Amino acid sequence: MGRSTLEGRFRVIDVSPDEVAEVVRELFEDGCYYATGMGVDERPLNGRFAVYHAINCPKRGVYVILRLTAPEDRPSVPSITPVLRGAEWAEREAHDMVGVTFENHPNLERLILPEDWPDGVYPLRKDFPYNRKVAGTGGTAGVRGERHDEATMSVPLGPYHPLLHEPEYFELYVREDRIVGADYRGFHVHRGMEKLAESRMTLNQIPFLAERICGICGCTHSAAYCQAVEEAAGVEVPERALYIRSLMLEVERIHSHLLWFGVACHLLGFDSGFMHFWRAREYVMDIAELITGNRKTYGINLVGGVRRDLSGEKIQKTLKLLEMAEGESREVIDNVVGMKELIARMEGVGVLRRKDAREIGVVGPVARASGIDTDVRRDHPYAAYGDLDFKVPVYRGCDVLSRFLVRIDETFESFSLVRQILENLPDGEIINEEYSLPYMEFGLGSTEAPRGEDVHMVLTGGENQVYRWHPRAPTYNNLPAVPLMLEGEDVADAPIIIASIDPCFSCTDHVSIVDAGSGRVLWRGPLLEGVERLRR
Amino acid sequence: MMPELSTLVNVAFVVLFAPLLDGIERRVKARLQTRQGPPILQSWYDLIKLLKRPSIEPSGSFGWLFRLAPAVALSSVLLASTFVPSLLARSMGFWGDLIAFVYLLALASLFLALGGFASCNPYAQIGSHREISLLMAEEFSLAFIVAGLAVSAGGLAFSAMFPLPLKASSVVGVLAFAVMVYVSGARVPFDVAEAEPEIVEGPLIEFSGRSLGLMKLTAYVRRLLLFTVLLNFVIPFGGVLRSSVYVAALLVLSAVYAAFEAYFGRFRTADAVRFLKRFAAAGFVCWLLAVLGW
Amino acid sequence: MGLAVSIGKVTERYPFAPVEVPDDYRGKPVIDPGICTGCGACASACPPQAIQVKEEGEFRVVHLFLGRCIFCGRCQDVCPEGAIRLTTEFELATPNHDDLHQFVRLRMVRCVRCGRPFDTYRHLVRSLREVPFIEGERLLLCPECRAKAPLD
Amino acid sequence: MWLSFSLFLLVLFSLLGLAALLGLSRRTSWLPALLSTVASIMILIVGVEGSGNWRAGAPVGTSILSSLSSISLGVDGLSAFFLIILGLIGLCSSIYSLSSFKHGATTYRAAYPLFILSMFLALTVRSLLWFVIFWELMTLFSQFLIANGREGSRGAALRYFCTTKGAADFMLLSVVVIIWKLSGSPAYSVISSVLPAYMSSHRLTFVLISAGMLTGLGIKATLVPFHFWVPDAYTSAPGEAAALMSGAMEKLPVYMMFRYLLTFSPLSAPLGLAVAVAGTLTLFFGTMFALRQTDSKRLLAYHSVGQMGYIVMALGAGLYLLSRGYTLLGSLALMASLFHSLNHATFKSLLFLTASSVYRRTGLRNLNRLGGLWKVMPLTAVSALIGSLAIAGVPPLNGFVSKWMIYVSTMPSSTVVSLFGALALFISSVTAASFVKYFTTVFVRPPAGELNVSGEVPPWMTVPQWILAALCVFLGVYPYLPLRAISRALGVVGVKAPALSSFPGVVVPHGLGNVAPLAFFVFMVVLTSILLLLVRPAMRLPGWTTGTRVLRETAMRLPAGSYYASFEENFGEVYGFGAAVRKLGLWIVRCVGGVARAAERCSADMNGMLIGAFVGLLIFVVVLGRGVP
Repeated sequence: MGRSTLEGRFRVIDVSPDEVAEVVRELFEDGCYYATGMGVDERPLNGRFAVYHAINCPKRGVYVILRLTAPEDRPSVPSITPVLRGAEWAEREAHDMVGVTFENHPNLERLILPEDWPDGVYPLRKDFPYNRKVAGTGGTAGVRGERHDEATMSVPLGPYHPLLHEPEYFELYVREDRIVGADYRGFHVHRGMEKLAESRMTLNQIPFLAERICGICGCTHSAAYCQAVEEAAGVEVPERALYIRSLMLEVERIHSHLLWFGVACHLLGFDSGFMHFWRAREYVMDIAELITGNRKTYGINLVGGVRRDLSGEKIQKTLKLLEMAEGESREVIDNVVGMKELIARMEGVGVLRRKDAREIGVVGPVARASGIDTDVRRDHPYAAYGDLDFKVPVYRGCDVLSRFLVRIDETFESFSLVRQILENLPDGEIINEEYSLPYMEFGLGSTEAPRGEDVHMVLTGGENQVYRWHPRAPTYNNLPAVPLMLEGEDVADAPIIIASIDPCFSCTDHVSIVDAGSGRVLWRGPLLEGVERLRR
Repeated sequence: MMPELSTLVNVAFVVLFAPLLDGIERRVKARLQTRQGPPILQSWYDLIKLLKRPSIEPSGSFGWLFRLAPAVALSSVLLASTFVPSLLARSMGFWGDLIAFVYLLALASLFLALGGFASCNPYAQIGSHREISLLMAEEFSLAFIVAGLAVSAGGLAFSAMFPLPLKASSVVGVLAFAVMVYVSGARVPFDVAEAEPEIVEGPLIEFSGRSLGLMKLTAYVRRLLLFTVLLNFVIPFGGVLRSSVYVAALLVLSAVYAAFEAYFGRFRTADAVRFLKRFAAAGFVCWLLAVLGW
Repeated sequence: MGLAVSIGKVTERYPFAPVEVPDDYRGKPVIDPGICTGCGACASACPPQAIQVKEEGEFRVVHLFLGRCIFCGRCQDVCPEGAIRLTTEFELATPNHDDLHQFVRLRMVRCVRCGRPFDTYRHLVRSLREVPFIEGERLLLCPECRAKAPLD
Repeated sequence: MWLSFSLFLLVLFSLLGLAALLGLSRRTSWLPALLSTVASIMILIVGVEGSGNWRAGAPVGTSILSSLSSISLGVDGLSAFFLIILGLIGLCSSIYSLSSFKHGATTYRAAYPLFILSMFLALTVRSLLWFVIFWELMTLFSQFLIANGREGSRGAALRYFCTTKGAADFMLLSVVVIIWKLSGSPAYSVISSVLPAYMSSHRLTFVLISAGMLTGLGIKATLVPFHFWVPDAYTSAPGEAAALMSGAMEKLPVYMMFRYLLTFSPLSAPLGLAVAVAGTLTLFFGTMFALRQTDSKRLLAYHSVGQMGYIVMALGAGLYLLSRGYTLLGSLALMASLFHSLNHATFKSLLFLTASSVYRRTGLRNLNRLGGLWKVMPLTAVSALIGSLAIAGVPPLNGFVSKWMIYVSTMPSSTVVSLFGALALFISSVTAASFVKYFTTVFVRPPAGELNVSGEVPPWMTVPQWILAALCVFLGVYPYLPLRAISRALGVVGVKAPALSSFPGVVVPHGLGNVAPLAFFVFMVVLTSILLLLVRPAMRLPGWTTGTRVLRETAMRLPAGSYYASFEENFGEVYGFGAAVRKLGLWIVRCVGGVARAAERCSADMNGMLIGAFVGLLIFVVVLGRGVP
């Protein structure tokens, strides 16, 4: 009775360096966009470096994975960034972490590693031990103030700005209260999760690590990981498990959107809205707590299924809570939408044109607000979405308001989805642990996170390990669009514009090794004693 | 009672009561946001905490101006509180009139801005120039209102203006003035200068410890004085009755204003200026009525 | 202007008033020293390696450090004895580092031949239930000696 | 009495003449400055002493030539007041030029004392015709001050000369008309005895003469729409000259306006209203334009336009109110007008001096580039701050008191004038804003790129600034002295000034208004210093830019161009309209200034200009002289 919804989600194609650009162009013109890419150190197998470009073809409902390889002694492949802007960051990342160079890439600057990281040290190569410490070279940041003249002011935003809830750095160039340009420097929050997972963790430990990629949409990451592995190993997942996964994913989406509404209100100076939205969100947190035993980081997913089942009376309670959550959200949203000056702050602000959106390959609400009709849940059905029915809201305003409206519609879609799931929840097992892990199988799992498409790629390593794990969070694709949105806007609008992609920097930054910002540790040990010592 | 004595009482009252008023407003807002909210005395606790802390001066700041700013700001509002009758009807009325009052409040925000610039912090600079832009826009509306009231009262001295004669013009003027009280109290949506998520408290960003305490106290006293003048326009009688009515009215006013504040989002500077520019029409109407003798 | 939203109080007076959590809340994990056999299943399943099993001479020590724990509850899932379970307790902040550690010390059996301590008594007794009686006396041999010992 | 006065005059003439001659020599650049300093002190003494008479020659017949053949100088309350202004400003700018003269050309140095002299004479002559002549000379010399050989300064000088020449022509015209109509002497006394009665009966003449006089004076008084010459002129003139011109020269038209409007012509509401409207327009547009300047001296120039607007507005309002029967308010407005003239002279020359000190040290006037100078030029910074606060009308400095008088005198009157008062109130906040901009951009926030500044300006340049700063405080805190002089001046023009001085405050009766600057001052100083002791900072730490490593703090600065951007954007129509008005003014001058064009032609070089002017003057006099029976 079990089945895998994941059949035929992707095709891995080996392409030769000279034809890759052509293929990519074809795909892009066919309506596909660049999802993500990873570099792999495959030297232990075949003495070559490999680059996997994952390209999402929503129309065909399939991911095309283009695999390029390069010999150990000359690790260099042609760049596809000139053809498709969206590939820029992925290629720079591969260059940083694995040391594959991309010929005629527009700027193969450092993206992830700190400025003072020594050259020629590639942390994601297999000959780099995960616990090795690297001494910095004392280089300084190089991004700031290229576009400065005496009539322009450069306004720093971050790394510790109240608007950003995580450390990132924007530099705005302002002239007469208008933003004439913006620089971005990210990846301050380095945690080295990939390395950790590949070298120190077992198959069923990684879901919990994946969940901690993001504090808000963790469940979607663990789900994507599990799907990738299930895909690689051809695991049959029980139907009930799939339903429960969808359930939690939707609960998470509601919670995430309500949170965003709150933050948006706060950034627009409307703190009451902030409070009220979070009041509504509280019920959703209660639902999560009821079902999974925790308000956040549900820890529900395992390879092959889920960990907790739903009893009948839990379902009843959940429905009751859902009732209240929906009522409150409806009330607050109606009020907020009724506030003219608040809407005016969002209308026509932070415009991202459809063309740019396509080329950069933005995902989720940002894409849907720019008139791109894409949604992984519908285009690549996973979990239980195949047999649930829901609408995908698309707006053509291309501005912050449209993103706001998309999220509103999605929230209420999710409420109905949760209901559907709870109503026709199939009986049966919730996990299937009878499976064997093949060696060097490729798997791709993707989910529609609250912020957009979330892709995990896995190469299995046999004996309960993964050889390569590459998660890509939605913000990774949305962030490059922010400088475009900021151009020509009022300084006062910068916060809401940056927030309008619902950025999740820690998601984006999961992949690297050392923490550039780490200060020295004053004292490690019993707090009382530490306090004592620091006093002296 | 001698004016000197009652003035002392008034100043003391203003200084002590202004933070309390803020505490009440915070409580009201909390209720409207379905929160418990801090205790009424919270603003006082904060002030005391700040006044205990030493203040830090940003290196590369315009030292003495940076230090001077909070001191001048506070002393100008306190000076205003010496000749505006608040708790007791009698005060150093002969020290100043409405014009002096307006100028002293402007002086306070002027030095807030200067202090911001003196800190040489980018956010402070942005915030300060917003503050001044808003000040200009306020004066644009306020000027007509003042002129209107002056005409209908036949003078600018408090002796002539408190209370205003019962005319159409004075009614319009007082209503318009009430709006200006809201605006120049730097309340949402007009708090563009201190917008926390954008420019991190703007001019105040570098102020800390005592100097920040003084700045905050200045803001509280400023709000209280604006309320006071507004009430003086309407409260007709003196004596004990006046004091009690006055305090009660203060509480009501601050509750109402806080409630309004809870239901607005922040303006852009341009929006705020545009609003005030349009609002000048109300002031003009007031003036017109006054000149027509209504 | 959103004047229509409800007003009142939803925030609790926590920490002055308690907060309710469901019974199967994933709180602080606690090992029952009376049941734990020191098999180490939890340690191998624990994602952040908050549970570690070391041998100190006569004793096998199961060490749970809450500072690392992510409260996923995998230990509870995999424990064959049901010795470790997650409580509903979540107020773990403490000025004293030692409050975050739990140690379970289990005496170990010496191999009758080479005299090396190789397994906890409790685990041995537990495994008696599975193995046929005939194997009984060989249970007291450490795995190496057992491998060397001829099957008579 | 007259002997001492004549003796005094003799000394004065010889001093300034000597100064002019010495100025022509390359060496001893400080000597002429010193001489003019002494002269200014003497002028100040005359002003304070405030009386005296001197006649040379005797009037023969009534023709213009005959009236030229006799000159009578004298000082009365009104001219005394303006002599005080001239003396003060002359003194300060002369001290300043002790160390700044060596930069100027010889013509400049020669013209400077003569400029002062001509102003002195214009203030002391008792005859309208002579007034016009000295006015001409003043214009002439002042344009040498402007054309001191910096790039583009010649063009500026030319524009200035032609415009103001046009002004003079207007006045000559009206003077001739006066004499023609009356066939009397151009002596003030005669005119004031005959003219008002005559003009009140002949409205058309009245209108024509008034129009002529006011346009002529208005151009020099930089009234909108005739203000366009100001920015270039003051930008190219060196600091002390600009100070002298905007401080003293701009006050001469005010002086003549007082004479004309109050003694030569009958009180008339429409005329007063017209003047008031002109003043209001001036203060509004002048200041609004000043707000968006990014050049230090242009900003100041536009502000002197705006402040002249205050003065003229008060004057017009006073006339209007007097003629409408508001005696108290009217006389108060006139007092305010005079008082503001004095105050404007002090703080505006102070500001010009600071601007030019900065220019001498950095070679910059661009507010976008300047910044952070308080570190190297603390003395200039402090005096600039005081000046800025004074012009911004911060209580209890002098700017506040005179502005307060303006509001109190205009606002409560239930006439259209109170609207002007309201506009003035708004504009004073704009003034404050643009001086926050001036001060912070020059002295406070970091510059764009490094400025190589060699340090504070020499003491001879800081001393006058400090004198003026002290005056800004003193005149505000203790306004009774100036007010006494003012009431004396008003007495001359036949207006009874109300008694305001009631210690410690200035009180306008009937609850019109009251303020106590002295009390303010004491309270503020005491409380501020107490609080300063309280907030003594514990430590200095780097500023917080949200955790960014600040590599170039010079990049994180608000450029002058960005100040108040969204405010200006919202008041954009003002600027559009202002530009249109400017065109109108240019057009008027172009149309009527035939003589101006002639001068333009013959004045390819300065000497030619000089000769041309003299010749033109002579021709006029002769022709007119023959023209009369």
